[in-house]
Amino acid sequence: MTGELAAPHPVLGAVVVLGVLLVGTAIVTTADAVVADRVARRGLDLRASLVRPWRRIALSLVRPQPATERPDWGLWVLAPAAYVGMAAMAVSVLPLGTDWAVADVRTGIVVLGSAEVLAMVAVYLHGWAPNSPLSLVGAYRFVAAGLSFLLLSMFVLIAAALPAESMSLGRIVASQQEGAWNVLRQPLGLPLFLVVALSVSLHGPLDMADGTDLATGTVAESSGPARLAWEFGRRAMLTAYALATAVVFLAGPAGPVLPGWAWLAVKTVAVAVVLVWCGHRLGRIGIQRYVRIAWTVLLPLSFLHLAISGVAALA
Amino acid sequence: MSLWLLPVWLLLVGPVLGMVGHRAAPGRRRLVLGAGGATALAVAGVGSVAATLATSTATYPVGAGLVLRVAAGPVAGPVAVLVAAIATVVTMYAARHEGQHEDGAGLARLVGLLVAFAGAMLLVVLADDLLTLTVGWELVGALSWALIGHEWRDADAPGAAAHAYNATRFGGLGLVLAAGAAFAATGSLGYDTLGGVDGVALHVMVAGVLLAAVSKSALVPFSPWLFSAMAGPTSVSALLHSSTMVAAGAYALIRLQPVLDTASWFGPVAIAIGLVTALAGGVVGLLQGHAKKLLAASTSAQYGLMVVAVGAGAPGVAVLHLVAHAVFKAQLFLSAGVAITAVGSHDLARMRLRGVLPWTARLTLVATLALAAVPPLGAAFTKEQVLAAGTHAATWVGLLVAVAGGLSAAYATRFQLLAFGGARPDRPSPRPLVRGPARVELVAMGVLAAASITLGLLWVPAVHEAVMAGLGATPPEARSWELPVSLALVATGAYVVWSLDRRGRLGHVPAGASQQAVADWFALPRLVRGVVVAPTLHLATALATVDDRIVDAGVDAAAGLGERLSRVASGAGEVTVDAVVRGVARTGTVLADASVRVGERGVERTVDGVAWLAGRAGDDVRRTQTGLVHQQYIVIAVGLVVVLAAAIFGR
Amino acid sequence: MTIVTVLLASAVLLGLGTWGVLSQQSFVMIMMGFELAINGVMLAAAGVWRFTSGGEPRGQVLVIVAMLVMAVEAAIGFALVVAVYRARQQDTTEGIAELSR
Amino acid sequence: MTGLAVDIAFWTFAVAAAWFGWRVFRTDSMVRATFCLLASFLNVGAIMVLLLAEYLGVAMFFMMSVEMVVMAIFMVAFMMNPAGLNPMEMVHQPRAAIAVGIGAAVGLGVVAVVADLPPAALLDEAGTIRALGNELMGASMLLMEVVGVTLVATMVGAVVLSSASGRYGSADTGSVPPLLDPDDPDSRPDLVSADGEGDAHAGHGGHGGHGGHG
Repeated sequence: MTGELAAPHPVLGAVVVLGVLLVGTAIVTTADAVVADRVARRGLDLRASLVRPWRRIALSLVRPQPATERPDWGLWVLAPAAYVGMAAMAVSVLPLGTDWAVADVRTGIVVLGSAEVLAMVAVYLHGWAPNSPLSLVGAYRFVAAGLSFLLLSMFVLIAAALPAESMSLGRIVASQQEGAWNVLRQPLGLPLFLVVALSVSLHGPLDMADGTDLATGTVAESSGPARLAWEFGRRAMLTAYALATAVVFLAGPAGPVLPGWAWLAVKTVAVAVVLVWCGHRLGRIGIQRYVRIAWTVLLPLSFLHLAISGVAALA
Repeated sequence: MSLWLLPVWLLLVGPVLGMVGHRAAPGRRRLVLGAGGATALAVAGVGSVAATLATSTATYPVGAGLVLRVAAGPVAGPVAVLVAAIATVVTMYAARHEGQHEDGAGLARLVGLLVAFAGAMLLVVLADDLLTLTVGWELVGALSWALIGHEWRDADAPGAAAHAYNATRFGGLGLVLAAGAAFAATGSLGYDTLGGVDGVALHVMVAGVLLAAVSKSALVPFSPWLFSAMAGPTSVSALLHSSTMVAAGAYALIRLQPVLDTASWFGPVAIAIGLVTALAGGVVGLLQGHAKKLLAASTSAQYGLMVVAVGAGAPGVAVLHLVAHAVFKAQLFLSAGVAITAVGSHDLARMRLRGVLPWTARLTLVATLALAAVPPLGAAFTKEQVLAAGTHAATWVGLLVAVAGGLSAAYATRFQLLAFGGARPDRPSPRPLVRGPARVELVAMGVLAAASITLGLLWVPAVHEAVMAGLGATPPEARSWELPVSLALVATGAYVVWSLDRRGRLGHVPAGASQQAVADWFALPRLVRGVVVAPTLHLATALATVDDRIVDAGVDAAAGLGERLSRVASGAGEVTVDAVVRGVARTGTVLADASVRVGERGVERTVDGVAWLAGRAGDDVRRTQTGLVHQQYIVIAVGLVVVLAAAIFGR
Repeated sequence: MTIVTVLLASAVLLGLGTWGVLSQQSFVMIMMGFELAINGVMLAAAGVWRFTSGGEPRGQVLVIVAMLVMAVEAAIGFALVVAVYRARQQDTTEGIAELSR
Repeated sequence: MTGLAVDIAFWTFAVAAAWFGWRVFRTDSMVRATFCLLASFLNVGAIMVLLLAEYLGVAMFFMMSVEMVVMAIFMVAFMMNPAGLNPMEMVHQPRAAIAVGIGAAVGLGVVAVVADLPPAALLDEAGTIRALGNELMGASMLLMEVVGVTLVATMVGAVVLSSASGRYGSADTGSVPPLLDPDDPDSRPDLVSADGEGDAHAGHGGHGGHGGHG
């Protein structure tokens, strides 16, 4: 069932995945605060930037959760769990060191795609469950966006699988070590995949579900620990997709001198900072424009990308 | 692999032209489309020449043991070049000529379709197995529908397109049948393996191919669809009639002749169909008053001659005639288009345009002489070869071919005189000129006229021997009487028409109803409507009526009958039982009386019960006709179980 | 996990789907029933491929064809639901009974 | 995984698939019904992974999730009471349906038990995905081409059937807005006349009313 990379014991693997998500979330949170202050040129007090988010988290823990009129409690609880779970599923198929992954399955890229789709389900449920109009608008908006970026993501991932002649992410890394990194070999792929990463992790200009224009959309009725859980999910998803970007386009753990996991961490943090920076620096985009651009520009581009990659892989 | 590029290139460029062509500025649109389409086709033509010289082949396995093949063989290669060449000229003409009313808005679609159509025809020509042939065949058919229905805002164009499509599509089923028979017999569809087909499969295959070819080439009894196809733009007709679509039928027969000939009945049947079409088409052409329909009738007639040649075992001769015919028929349609545009009408009676369109008239004369088969034009040579091949089969066949040649000379003369004759004092002068021919249109006609003249080289023995050898055929031996007889008939036909015209008695419009019917393919369309279309519709209506009235009524009647029966039966029961009662009563036993009363009640109850049951059953059967999907699903589910059970346990 | 248990599971799913198709009034719910039934079919095909085919890949292809059927069913089904609703404002099978006698 | 673990996993997934499949038609909330169906699919996908049809299983996750999200949107659009806030029973012929459903399940179950299916295990357990890929791009190419054409036809057909306007005008021509009160035939807003020409003065509200359900 598994590919070539070694796998730890399942329990250990679960711990590792959770650890990656927690550490990643901490880094993303910190980076988010620092970048926000830099972009706003707010005092440039690094210490304040580092402390503020954690104080907000601590405050959140004691804030109560208001009840809406007859919400669907089951789904409301399920949604953040499912969303985090999908981030975990994505991380588990990615190689985390030079020669190991939690589960280097042969269908790695399809699992990544499935994680995206099920994340879309989770976001929809999160918007649906509270029985609140703004949340529901956010949910529907995300479905419209999701149906648009899913194909994009699959084409980019399939293109990456072509030179590796395998859908396993371990093989994709290995093929980049043998040849060139995909960021050079398939230059169109990285920007397209960053669009996917921003969209699926509800960040920055492509945050269709939780935008502040909807009084923060699907989290409009969430507060306290529930809100915290959802925010954790978003950052975990960002971590997972930054990791995936590093693996698919930057050859993941490959690099001289340092051990593989360290290279992977460096590349992931770099991608995450770029994503966070995009979130603060670029303007929001309306859903109609997003869908139009996705179908008329990005999707044809991804076709082109796939065709070029296919021809290049054959040559 | 590269040979696939020829058809695929055109099939790809066509849609692209169609989609982006209308973006060109209106002033430059005609230039862009004409140049683009003609260049694409010319490229395909050059490619065809190269492929023919290299006799290249290509295959494409589609799985399940099926392989698509194309080959530019000795026959396919030259015909492919012909298709590309004619299409190039016609597309040039079309980009200038068509779409006058809509200011070229739909022109991009037309040119795109023309290019793609030529690509589909190349697929038919180059096909080296029945599956590729079928694919190309259906593509040609579908695209011809779009082309004929191009001016879909006209009331009759969509219907005419559907008529043409349905007629040829029906014949196309024959090709599918043939492919199925060949595959069942040999497990392969390649032309090279068809020789192994025998027995019933052979007859099915030959009949299927013949049906397909007869329908596509508009031979009797499928000829009328070609009249419907006249609803399309003139350039479409020019392409359709010369080297594509209609040619596909004759071409398929030519390519498959060695196989088809193994069925002993193929030759006689093909000759019969060909001769009937050639003669009937000649008569129709003599009476038609519609400029394009006259030419359409002549198309059928000429393809009839080609089929005669194939039936007589001389496919090489048929190829030559196909080429010669393609060149002059394309030009004739282009001329007709110019004439029709000039007077704004299809009516031959309103033309006589020599004074107004002198150059068009001169160029057309070349084509009409070719149609009339006047030496030294190449078309005359090929017709003589057909005649020789026919004589080879039987003398009377040759004679009838000569008669058909006389007829074609007659209607060719008639076309030339009516369309491009000089004005006559006793005839209404031509209507004011709507538009004269543009330079591109004249060049297109000129190129084709030059080609017709060049084909005259075929009369040189060295040339035609080399050509026939190149086609892998031997010229049939001509008898000494053939040429004089044939030329005499040609001269007679032309003279009769000419002298009629001199006396002002050339019937440009059929006078009586019977003549009109003959001009309309001997009322064949009406016959088809009466014998095929109407009965089908009637049958459908009748079946619906049966369902409504009889099935329903049957149920009603069953219920009613049951009731009535029960009444009669109970009445009868009463009578008989009463008689018994009386008889028994005479014996005077109380016991019997009592027992009979019991029996009476029993019989009555039984009869009533049966009647009630019949009525209820009738009602209940009707109740299943609820029209409600979910209840029918249950029936389906139960039916599926029954079918599955039968499949499992019935073995 | 044997061929029999897999087929039993698929039979249950197919039965549930059939029940849903037959008992639901709404077109959309009926489509869900069909999908559940096809779900069972796919499971059965996968099981038969796994245990009795010796690795013949066409067994897997059959599952993909079943997915195609499901996709076509969903797309055309939704289109029909929209068309019927637009024309009639009906979304249950009781609403269209033109074929009744 | 050992045989026992596989067995436990299989039974868990199988029971879950069936239970969720049953809940689809027994829950009042349409969104829950949809995602119960999705859960059933996901469990069947997991069973496929256990059956070593790994690609098919994961593809099930992917495809069915997309389809069920779309399904959920339609459920919310077309069903009254999408959130299940009121108890609802939109069924007909319930007993017959149960009988046929049980009949189908039992019948097929009997077939599964009594049928003599000769076992032939996978020859190459590691190469199932590669074998599938080679089959799809090789011997079954024709089939996949047919699949592709079918899907294109489906797209065209779905758009044609559901689009609101065509070459010859609006598809709404001749349609009528729903009753505001299902029992009152006079409650139809802006009745559109039979020949398709709406009332020019009051025609706007009628089209706006299409989205709602009586």
